[in-house]
Amino acid sequence: MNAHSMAVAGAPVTHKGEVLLSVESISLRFGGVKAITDVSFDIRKGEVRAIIGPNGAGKTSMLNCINGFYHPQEGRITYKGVRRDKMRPHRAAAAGIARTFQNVALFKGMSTLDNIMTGRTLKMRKGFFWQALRHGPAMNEEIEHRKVVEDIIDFLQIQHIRKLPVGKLPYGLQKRVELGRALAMEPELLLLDEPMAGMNLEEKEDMCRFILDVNNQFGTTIALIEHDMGVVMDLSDRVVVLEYGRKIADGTPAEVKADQRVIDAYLGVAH
Amino acid sequence: MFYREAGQYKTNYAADMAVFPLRQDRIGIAVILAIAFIGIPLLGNDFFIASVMIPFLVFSLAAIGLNILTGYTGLISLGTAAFMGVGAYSCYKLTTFFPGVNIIVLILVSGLFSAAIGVLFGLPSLRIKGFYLAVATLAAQFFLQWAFVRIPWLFNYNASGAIEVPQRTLFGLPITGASATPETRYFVCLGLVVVLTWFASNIVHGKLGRSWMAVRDMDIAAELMGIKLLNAKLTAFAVSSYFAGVAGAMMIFLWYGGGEANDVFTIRLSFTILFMVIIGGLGSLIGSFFGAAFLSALPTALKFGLPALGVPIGGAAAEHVTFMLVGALIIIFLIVEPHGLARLWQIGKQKLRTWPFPY
Amino acid sequence: MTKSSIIRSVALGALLATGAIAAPANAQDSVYFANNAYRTGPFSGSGIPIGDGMRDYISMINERDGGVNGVKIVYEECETGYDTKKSIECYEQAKSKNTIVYSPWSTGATLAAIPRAHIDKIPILSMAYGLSASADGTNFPWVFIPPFTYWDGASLMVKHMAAELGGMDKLKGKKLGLIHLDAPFGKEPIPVLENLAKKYGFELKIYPVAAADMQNQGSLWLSIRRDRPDYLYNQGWGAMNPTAVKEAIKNNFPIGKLVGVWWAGGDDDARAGGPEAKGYKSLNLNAAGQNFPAIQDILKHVVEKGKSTTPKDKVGENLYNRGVYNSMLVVEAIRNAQKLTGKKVITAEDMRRGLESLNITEARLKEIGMEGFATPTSISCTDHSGHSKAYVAEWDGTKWTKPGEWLEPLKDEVRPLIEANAKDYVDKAGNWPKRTESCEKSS
Amino acid sequence: MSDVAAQPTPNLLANGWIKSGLIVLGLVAAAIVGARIDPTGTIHAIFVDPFNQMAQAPDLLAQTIWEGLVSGVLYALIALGFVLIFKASGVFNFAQGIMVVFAALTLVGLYEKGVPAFLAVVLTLGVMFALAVTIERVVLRPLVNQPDIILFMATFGITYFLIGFGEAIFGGNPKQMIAEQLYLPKGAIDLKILGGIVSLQKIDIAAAIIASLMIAVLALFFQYTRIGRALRAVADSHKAALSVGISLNQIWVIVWFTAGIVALITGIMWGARSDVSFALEIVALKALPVLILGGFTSIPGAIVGGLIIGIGEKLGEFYWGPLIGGGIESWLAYFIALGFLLFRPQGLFGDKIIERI
Repeated sequence: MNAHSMAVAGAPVTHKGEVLLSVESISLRFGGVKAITDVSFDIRKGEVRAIIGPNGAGKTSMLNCINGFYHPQEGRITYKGVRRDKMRPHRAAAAGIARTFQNVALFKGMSTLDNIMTGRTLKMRKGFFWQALRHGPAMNEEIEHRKVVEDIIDFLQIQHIRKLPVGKLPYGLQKRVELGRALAMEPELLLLDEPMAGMNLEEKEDMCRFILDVNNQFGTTIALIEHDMGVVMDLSDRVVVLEYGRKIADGTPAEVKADQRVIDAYLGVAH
Repeated sequence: MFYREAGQYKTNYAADMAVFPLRQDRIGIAVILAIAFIGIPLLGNDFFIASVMIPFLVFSLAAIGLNILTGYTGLISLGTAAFMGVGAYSCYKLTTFFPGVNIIVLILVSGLFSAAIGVLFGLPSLRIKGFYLAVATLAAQFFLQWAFVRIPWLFNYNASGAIEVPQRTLFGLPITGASATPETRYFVCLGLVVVLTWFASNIVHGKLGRSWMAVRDMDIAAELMGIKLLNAKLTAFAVSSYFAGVAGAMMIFLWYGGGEANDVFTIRLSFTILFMVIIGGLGSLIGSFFGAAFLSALPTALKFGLPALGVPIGGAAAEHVTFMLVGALIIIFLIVEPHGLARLWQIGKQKLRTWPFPY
Repeated sequence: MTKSSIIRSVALGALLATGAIAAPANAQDSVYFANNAYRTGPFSGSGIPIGDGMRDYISMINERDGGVNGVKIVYEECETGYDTKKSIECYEQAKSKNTIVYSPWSTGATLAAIPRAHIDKIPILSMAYGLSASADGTNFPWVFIPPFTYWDGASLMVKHMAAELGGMDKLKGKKLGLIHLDAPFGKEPIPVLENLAKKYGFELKIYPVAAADMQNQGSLWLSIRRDRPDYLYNQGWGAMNPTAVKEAIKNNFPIGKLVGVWWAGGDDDARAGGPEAKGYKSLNLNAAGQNFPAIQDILKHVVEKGKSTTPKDKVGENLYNRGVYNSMLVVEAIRNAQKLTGKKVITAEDMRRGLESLNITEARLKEIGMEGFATPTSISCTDHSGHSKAYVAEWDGTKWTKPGEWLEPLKDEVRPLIEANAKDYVDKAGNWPKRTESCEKSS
Repeated sequence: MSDVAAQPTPNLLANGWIKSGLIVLGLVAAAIVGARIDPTGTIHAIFVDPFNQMAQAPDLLAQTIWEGLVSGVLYALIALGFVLIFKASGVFNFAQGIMVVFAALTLVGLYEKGVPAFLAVVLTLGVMFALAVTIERVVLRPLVNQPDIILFMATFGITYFLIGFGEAIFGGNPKQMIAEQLYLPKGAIDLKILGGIVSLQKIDIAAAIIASLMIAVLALFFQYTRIGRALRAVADSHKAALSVGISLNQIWVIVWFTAGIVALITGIMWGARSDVSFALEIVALKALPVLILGGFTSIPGAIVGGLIIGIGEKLGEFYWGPLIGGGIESWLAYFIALGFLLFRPQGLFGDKIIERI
């Protein structure tokens, strides 16, 4: 990581304490199926917050609520002190929430470079006619953002696949590109949905390193869903545990690990 | 052997982001432009220029338009012909209202009307997708076609319902109307197509192009990246319809030279352009040219080329063969190479790159 | 072959193998005649018999007489599928092969070709179709529209209606419906009918049929049922016509009051209605049937020798004979041009002169074995149509018959409209070439 | 789509209905107010006059509805062919319209060659079977697992191929359907009711009956035969079907053949009303708005959708068409469908679509 990316990341590392996002007793239903029932928790600035739970616990639905893809029927979500439970996803993005997906959701027909460039969309301001000319201001803007993207590519060590279409990349690399795309948005809150699923040990270690680097160097707040308990315990500052759409525990990794309900419901089953 | 990028180093991002980063490609484009601007007018006879090259250029532009919508943004449209019609009729009205303004300006402006109508019919794309959207675009096709016949204001209350293309000049040279030679009309078409293709290429390589492709590949993820779906889809409709509209205006003013316009912009034409895009390659500008060349020249070649080569084929039989061939080719391309002629071209270039030592 | 022409051929051949590389030079003793045909597409039902008739008459002249005064006619069809785009291509092809006359065979194709033909100096023969205003020879020296225009047809319809009602004064308060294909062809009669409706005090109701709904006329006929017009004039084409006949029967519209334009008089159009179509009428410019020496010659020299694809029983059908009539005009114009110029192999410009002074008399019709097949027609320098007579043909359940006399169109009504429209056309086109061609004395 | 929650979301559904209800109410209110204010103007012409006409000539209204009903049945028949194929193979078969023309042309063509009428029907069925096998071998099998849109476009290819092939063999001119030879009734029943005459064509009645019978037979076939159950299994999940040992290829052949049979029957009925010609192919596109209304997977949806479109466009054309120059039939169906789509994107009978990521 060089000095330039630091400048891009902008925000200096803040103390972990201020509440960035809070979720208050939200419930989400699909028809008769209850996905989330009365869940409350908060995410503080600069922390790594893990959401864990068995399959079908409502973890992904929770992330979907946070970035506005689903709208919970009850409860409220407050982000940076503003209530926003009916927000469209692109507004969430504009507010600084970025996201990766459980099953990689890259733009398969585009190159790595273009995928990460899409992350810069919100930062690019030049209008349609400049774009059509692709000279002067529009070109300068493209180059400026290309530099940022190249830094992210360096950071994630994916220089060699820069111009390849992502659809044909191996899974581990796709996950990395997806992280790059989210980082390109310079988010304040980064939601990672199982960033290490389906990876081998080496890839997992790389990915852990990237997540920690992002958190440490850019001060990005991270909420992640992960199944690998070792990873969760190592990475996260606090953990919230869901089961069948309800919250059953919330606290530091050590506290959660010791919670009897969690052991019964989750750890006991999983391992 | 000759097609190698070895030794060509990019020293800045601008060079790397050029549309044609390879020197050989740039030379290739220069050669193609030289042939188009000098070779063809010099060597081609009137029939070749008027019945092969001008239609090819018009269809290329329309195919680029549809490719922006279907290939780049993933929205399927069966109403391209209607949007072309909007361009043609707007251009006709504009020539009536502004007889003094240069016709090339009017052709370019008429695309804006088409873009506006395109946006209007693109609005449902926010709620509906895929086949459903295809049907919505059929509504545009049939409604606009109806309007071209039923709103007599559009064709200046002409008794035959026909568009009459007046003579207009550029630097004293007639470029529309009957006394415009095929060569002049060809040059105007070529100029418009080259400039607009350059714009299209810039757009698809920039922010907007990336947003479109993002919407195409994974609209949900695109929205979570901060791309407004409505904006992306509507700009795609607008730009696509603009190209279609200009192509339509060119079709009537520079190719047909007037006449019965409402039976031109039929659903059949919409299909033909869709096929050009499929066969040429979805999401590829160069593919649009390949597709247009292939599908506009194929019937002509079968109908006039085969008899000239001594193969006895009746006009009707050639027509039937064209239909069957086009149908079969669509299926074959979808099976063998869903990315169309454009991909074959890339594969060819790749082969050339490693030739003669593939390893 | 010179070096440059070699380069030229190779370069073009490499670009695309079209037939346009070099137009085949006309042999010394033949003239080239390009005819647009549409044997495919939704209008092929009408296009096939017409194409057959045109081709067979020319073949007959070539077979029987060895051509016109020894000059063979090289007849070539260009398939359009009734599609304007393809017809433009066909025009370019015809031009590159130096056709002596261009036969567009659709109103759309005619409209597209008219401006070009005046620059390229190729005569257009649009026989009873195309732009009505082009009957004005002063402004359209290169377009010919014998024996009459759609506007004449519309006036004939009104005349027929008056005749059945018992006089022009009986038209007052009556209702005439116009069913038309929603395209330039279909809309042609509207201005004349509107004028006549105003003049004679009858009401005009217009029922347009979109090309896509040609076979789906249900609600249109409901409107007809509601409006109860006394007569219906059908300016239809292709699959629209049999559907209209069927719907008329279905909706209990008196079939004898349904009159088609001459293009709605196909045998297949009427046959679709079954026995109840007996009494269906259509304007006509040629007689149907095989009982004409010319048609017999076609049978003898062409069809029976296996030199045509036309089935024998289709020879003499109404639209087939229409094609024969069109070819007859071409042949007679060639003959006339030969006479005027003294040349045997004529050019397009000679052909224009031949057409402009074409005068087909009763005697001439008899000579060529077409007595009673059509009425005399003469074209003049100013009148490129002739506004000749037509008759109202009636379907007797199996064939078209001629129950009445030849009727003359209301030329006084039509002609001013033609001149006004021609002027308007020329004004709007801007820089329309002024007529420089001198007038022929009628021969 | 298959893992969509079974029940539709009740509140959203209610929302859609409430919304449309409010709009209708608003329109009615506007009409009443408008008619009061301005008894001869535009509002009167749009909202009052057509209903006056309906009341004054109920026989014409009945006739219009009947005409709409009949064309609705024919649209529904084409839509049925689409639905069968879509259900079983997920292919949106654009070629259904041309299959109708092709089947009818084959039948008439064979008859013209001297084959007795009923033998010609059997032979045509054979041709449709061969077509189904060919499509499965040449088009579907190589394209298995491709995105839906690719398969959709492949059916364009089939359409164009069949147009060229059909015209090359049978010629492009319209042909008369051999209705009499197939013992289809002719003539009309004129009912003297409602102060006028309502004329019902016997062929139309026959079409309605045959269509109903066919739907009943199809329902029984799906419900009670082994193949039918297999087809339903495929519709639910391709994997599930494979796991119970059903060959997907066979299923496809069967379902395309069934669609071919439907096409033949449609072709006969339609051909008996007007002629058999390629112009029918454009009319067949009207089945698409029908599908939007009814949903792509629902047989009852196809029927109800067909009837709504058929009656809607006839009423629209007859009573409101003259206000804007007539001929609105060519696009009205698409607008009706679009209007519905904006309220219920999944169609009348479709399941609520929940997007997942």
